Amino acid sequence: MNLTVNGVTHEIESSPLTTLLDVLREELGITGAKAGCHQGGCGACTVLIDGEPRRSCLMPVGYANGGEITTVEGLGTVDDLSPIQQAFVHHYAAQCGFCTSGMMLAGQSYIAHGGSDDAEAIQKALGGHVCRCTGYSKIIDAVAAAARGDSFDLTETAIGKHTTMATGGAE
Amino acid sequence: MKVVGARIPRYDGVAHVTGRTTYVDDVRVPGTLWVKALRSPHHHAGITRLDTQAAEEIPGVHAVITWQDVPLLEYGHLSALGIPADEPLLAKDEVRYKGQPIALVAADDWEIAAEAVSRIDIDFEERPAMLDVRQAFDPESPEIHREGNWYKHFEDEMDRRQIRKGDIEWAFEHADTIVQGVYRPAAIEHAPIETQTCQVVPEASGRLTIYSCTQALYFSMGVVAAHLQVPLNKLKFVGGTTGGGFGGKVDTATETMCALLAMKSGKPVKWRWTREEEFLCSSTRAPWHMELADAVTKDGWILGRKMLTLHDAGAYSRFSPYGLTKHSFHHTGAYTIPNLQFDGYVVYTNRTPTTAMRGFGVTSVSFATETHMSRIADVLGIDPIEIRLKNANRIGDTSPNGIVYTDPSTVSTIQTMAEAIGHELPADYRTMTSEPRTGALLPEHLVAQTANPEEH
Amino acid sequence: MVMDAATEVLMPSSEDEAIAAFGDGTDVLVVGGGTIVVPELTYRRLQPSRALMLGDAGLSGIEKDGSRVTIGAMTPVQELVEMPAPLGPCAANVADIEVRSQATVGGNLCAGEGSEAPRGDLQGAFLAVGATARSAAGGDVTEQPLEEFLAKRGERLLLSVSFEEPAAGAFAGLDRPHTHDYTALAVSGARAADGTLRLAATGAGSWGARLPSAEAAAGDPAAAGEAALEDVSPHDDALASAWYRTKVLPVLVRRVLADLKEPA
Amino acid sequence: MAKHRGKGIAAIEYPTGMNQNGDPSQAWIKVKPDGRIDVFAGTADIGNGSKTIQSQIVAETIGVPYDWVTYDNSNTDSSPMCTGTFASRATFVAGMAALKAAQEVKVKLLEIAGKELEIDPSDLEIIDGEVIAKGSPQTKMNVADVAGAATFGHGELITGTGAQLKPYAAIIDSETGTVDSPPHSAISYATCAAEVEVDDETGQVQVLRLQQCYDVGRAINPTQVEGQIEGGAMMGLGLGVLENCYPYYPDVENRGGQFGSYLAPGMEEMPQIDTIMIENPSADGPYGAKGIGEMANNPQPPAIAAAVYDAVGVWVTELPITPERVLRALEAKAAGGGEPRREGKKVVFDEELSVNTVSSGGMRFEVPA
Repeated sequence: MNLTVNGVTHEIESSPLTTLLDVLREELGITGAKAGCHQGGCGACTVLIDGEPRRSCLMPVGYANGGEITTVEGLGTVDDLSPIQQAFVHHYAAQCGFCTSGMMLAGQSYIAHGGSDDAEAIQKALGGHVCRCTGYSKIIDAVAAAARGDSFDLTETAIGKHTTMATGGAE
Repeated sequence: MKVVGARIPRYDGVAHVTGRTTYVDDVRVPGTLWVKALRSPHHHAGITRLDTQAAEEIPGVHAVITWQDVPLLEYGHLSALGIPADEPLLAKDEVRYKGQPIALVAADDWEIAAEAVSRIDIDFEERPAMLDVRQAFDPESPEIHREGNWYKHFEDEMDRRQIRKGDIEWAFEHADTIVQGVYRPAAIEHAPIETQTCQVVPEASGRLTIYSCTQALYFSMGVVAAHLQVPLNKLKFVGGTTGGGFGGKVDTATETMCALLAMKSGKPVKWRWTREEEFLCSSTRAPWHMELADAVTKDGWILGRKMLTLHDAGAYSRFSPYGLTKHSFHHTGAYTIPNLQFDGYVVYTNRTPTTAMRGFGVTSVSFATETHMSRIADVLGIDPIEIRLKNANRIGDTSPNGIVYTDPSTVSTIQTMAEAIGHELPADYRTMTSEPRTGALLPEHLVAQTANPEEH
Repeated sequence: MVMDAATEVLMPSSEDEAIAAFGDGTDVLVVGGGTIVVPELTYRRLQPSRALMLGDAGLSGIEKDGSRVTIGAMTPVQELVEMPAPLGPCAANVADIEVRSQATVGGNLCAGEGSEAPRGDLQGAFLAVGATARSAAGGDVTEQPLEEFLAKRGERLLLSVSFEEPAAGAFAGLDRPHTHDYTALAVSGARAADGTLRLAATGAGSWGARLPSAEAAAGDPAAAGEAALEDVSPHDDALASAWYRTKVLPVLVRRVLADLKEPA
Repeated sequence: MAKHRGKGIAAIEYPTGMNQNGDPSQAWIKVKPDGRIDVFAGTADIGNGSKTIQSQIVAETIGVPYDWVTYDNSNTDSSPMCTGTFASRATFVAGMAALKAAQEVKVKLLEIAGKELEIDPSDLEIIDGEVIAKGSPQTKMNVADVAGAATFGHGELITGTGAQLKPYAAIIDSETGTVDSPPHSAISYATCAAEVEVDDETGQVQVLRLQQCYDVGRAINPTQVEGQIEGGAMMGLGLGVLENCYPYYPDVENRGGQFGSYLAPGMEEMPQIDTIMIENPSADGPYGAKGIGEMANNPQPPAIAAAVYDAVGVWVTELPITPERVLRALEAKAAGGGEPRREGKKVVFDEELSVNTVSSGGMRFEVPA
């Protein structure tokens, strides 16, 4: 079997029943996809297989044989962040960061399939991903901004859509 | 000021979005052994036999540890606060919750470790479980610890946390209405997306490098050093980057055991909890049982509060005495109640030990007292915002244990919210402030609790 | 958690090969999309000596022959979501788009009982449309009513399901707190072209159940709702109690019947 | 089928730092020969953003650009003691240690600059990486040059250390709970208004909107504060209507062992969340900050409980407010029950849950009539 991960082709030795996640992390040492549950329940391990988002912890590598895999490492580099990565920085959509790669890849696929900045549509597309830190709102903002094609100032973060700042209170 | 107050992106934001942040599970050390635990299948049982020989003999198994391998088996996480130890690192002769670790195996891969765990020879003698805090005090209930079913080591060896303020009898005598209710928030999981993970590498220097997802590097280092009975310079904790914690990664649930396995095997070891272990065996936010009775007047003053709290600690005390004390200090919420009688108990049950979680000790009491406040408003037919403003704590008021409030913003946060939701307040409520009480806001029953003006 | 190679993996490339590889089904684990069995393998709760991976066996696809619809066992659940009720909304209620796109109709229908939550979300919807199951064992291929197949679903290899397009259909389920949560309870209903009404529930018992008593009382939705309770034996699990399911099943039956009344 | 809407409110307070204090945090800083600032602290960043916050505090305090600061919390060999990231202490307590270390660095930088510029250090200030003579801005020296002079001219290593410890507040009377000093640092305050929709046939509660107002003291990084408040709101929503390790509490059976059966809030459950931040600076926190991370999941459950009552007229006081609990309460109400027992001036709710009802002895909750 072989997999092309972020443009590099690897021969795979693991059994076809091994999860794609374990092949990526343990056989190939590519650690961007995270093992959040190994149950398909959290989405931290989501990668793109031929452009489609899939839970790599549910995917027997035998079913991904010959496929083009994109992990977070394939989205952009530190010096050249992809739009969705820029959006996640600018909108403060990552806190602990553990769900982030799965969220971004699902968002990337949503946008690649023509997804708009409509919050409900984003919620539906990314709905299976769990984030325990952010309360989701800034993740949705980030995906929406990337879907719109916003350009991002990476020296500061965006004010939340529903935030009001007050000083000193009523006293 | 330019930097403070600025919306600067996360220090580690670019690392997060490029997958370059190194969590413990991403650390790669060649030759690392995988760890699996033998955990109790029973809620409560005696261990009548424990023999690991068959597991040790499996090829690929490099170390098996039980309680016998732990230099200091019981160490109280809050010993510095005078809270004694009651929990063994690995169960010795008794298991008190389902999922309690008994033995651990380090092997060449996870499957061998799992196989070895299944070969550990162990017998249990099941005992009845005690699960309902409301029955813990019944003499016929199953006994969890030899000293009983509740923690007995508060100051002066009191068996409860107590708060007394003012004259509770007077308050209930003078009340127009007494509103009584029971509040029971549930146990919940922290459920960080990163499960508990630890990697330990024995170094040539004789030190141990412990890659940890702990929320508290030095705290956890202290716990490991105590169990191992080594000085701190024997250990190096590497971490500071945690895939979510919410309180659950203060427990130091993996580090000591991994250190022991690394020492015994002489090899690097790694233990990553499965999501099932995280959900079924990791400590939780505690369930609480709270009974409240407030003595109130018909125009909405709260004269006094009686409260009983049973904190369902699970099988061991861990941080519960601390959490209950914090709870007791905040049992009036954002209000000034001059007459108080609070009694709280840390009650053991045969469930997973509970621990700190976001809002520790106070999340529960906020739910109880604020729901109760809404009920009081409803019973009295008073606007729920006005009754809150009326009883709000103000500068110069004192907390349940007599501390002076210096800059409360209860009044302004409530007024701001009233405005935001379009709730029109009468003029006197709209113009209230947190300044020290005078006039109509200083009825006779609130005089005694206010601090001497020189104190604030 | 890298799997070792102790399990012999069979990857047939045609239906015939799949039938042959399955044999009489002894000690062979059928892997459809993998979304249910892969975690079981990862956690070693399943340690089969042989695994049959059906991905290349050509069992995927939806075919229409007049009003008869045939769905291959390896068709991803996601491909059903645009179908009319009850199948479409029922399929859309399975997991999230990523899992749905990998999960298969066959895998979902053949799911074993979940210990913590109901499995087999699609069983109710397919029972409601009166589906038949084409399956194989020991080289013998037969077609039988889905109910009969489900009763012994561990023993045969499901190849496809077929049904006549209903004249009307409806689906009512409980909301899920997070799209990966399993369906606690759902009711599917369909009226066939000949007027036959079928109702079925998912989550009200060990697996999908027809609700014949409710069907018989369908003229009076309130009575039908209550009658449905005679057809099921709900139990407690992590998602809902038997008590709650007993209370809400009649509600969902009523909602389905109300939907079926309205012109499509 | 009928869906009913309701609104409820709650107001809360929450302290900063460990209860009864006694929880040290420390930091140390060294200055590189080009003036760049290396901060070492033992505070784990659990997603809360303390790396960023403490770096901001250090940059502000010394007076250098934010990107001059590196922050290392990676190990216990190089970083000093920090009790940890919990009790809303990472900004307030640990941030104060970083601030003190930065103040010490600033003093030393000004001393060296004073020698170089032959100006009394008290007449100098640091703005945006430049040491400037007060009132004479053309007289200045870049911090990089000051650090170079310290290293290569004066033979000095510029460092700063900071330690924050509020002494342990002991309980001096176990009967009354009286303490010998304030057992906490700044208290913060918040209110939450919840709007819900309740289905009276299935009992399902949908949280439609959470409006929240927080006194944050001072937002060192307003976006990160929003992140805490929004994330806390969803966790509070989970506490209020979804999450439960023991669905049959006090029974321990049927625990959910996976995300498919443990009801953590998902993206589609997200209500509209509106946040109002009030800045009422604390007296003793860094730049007036308070710790608001933890309290962020406290006000929603009681606000939701009141909103459910407003919607369908039943109080559910066991969390979470599950569909089953709502239905049971509605059934009790329909059967003419569910009302509090009234006896004289007493109004007694939830009697069936009380220890007085369940316990056969030992524990009573006696309330005078």
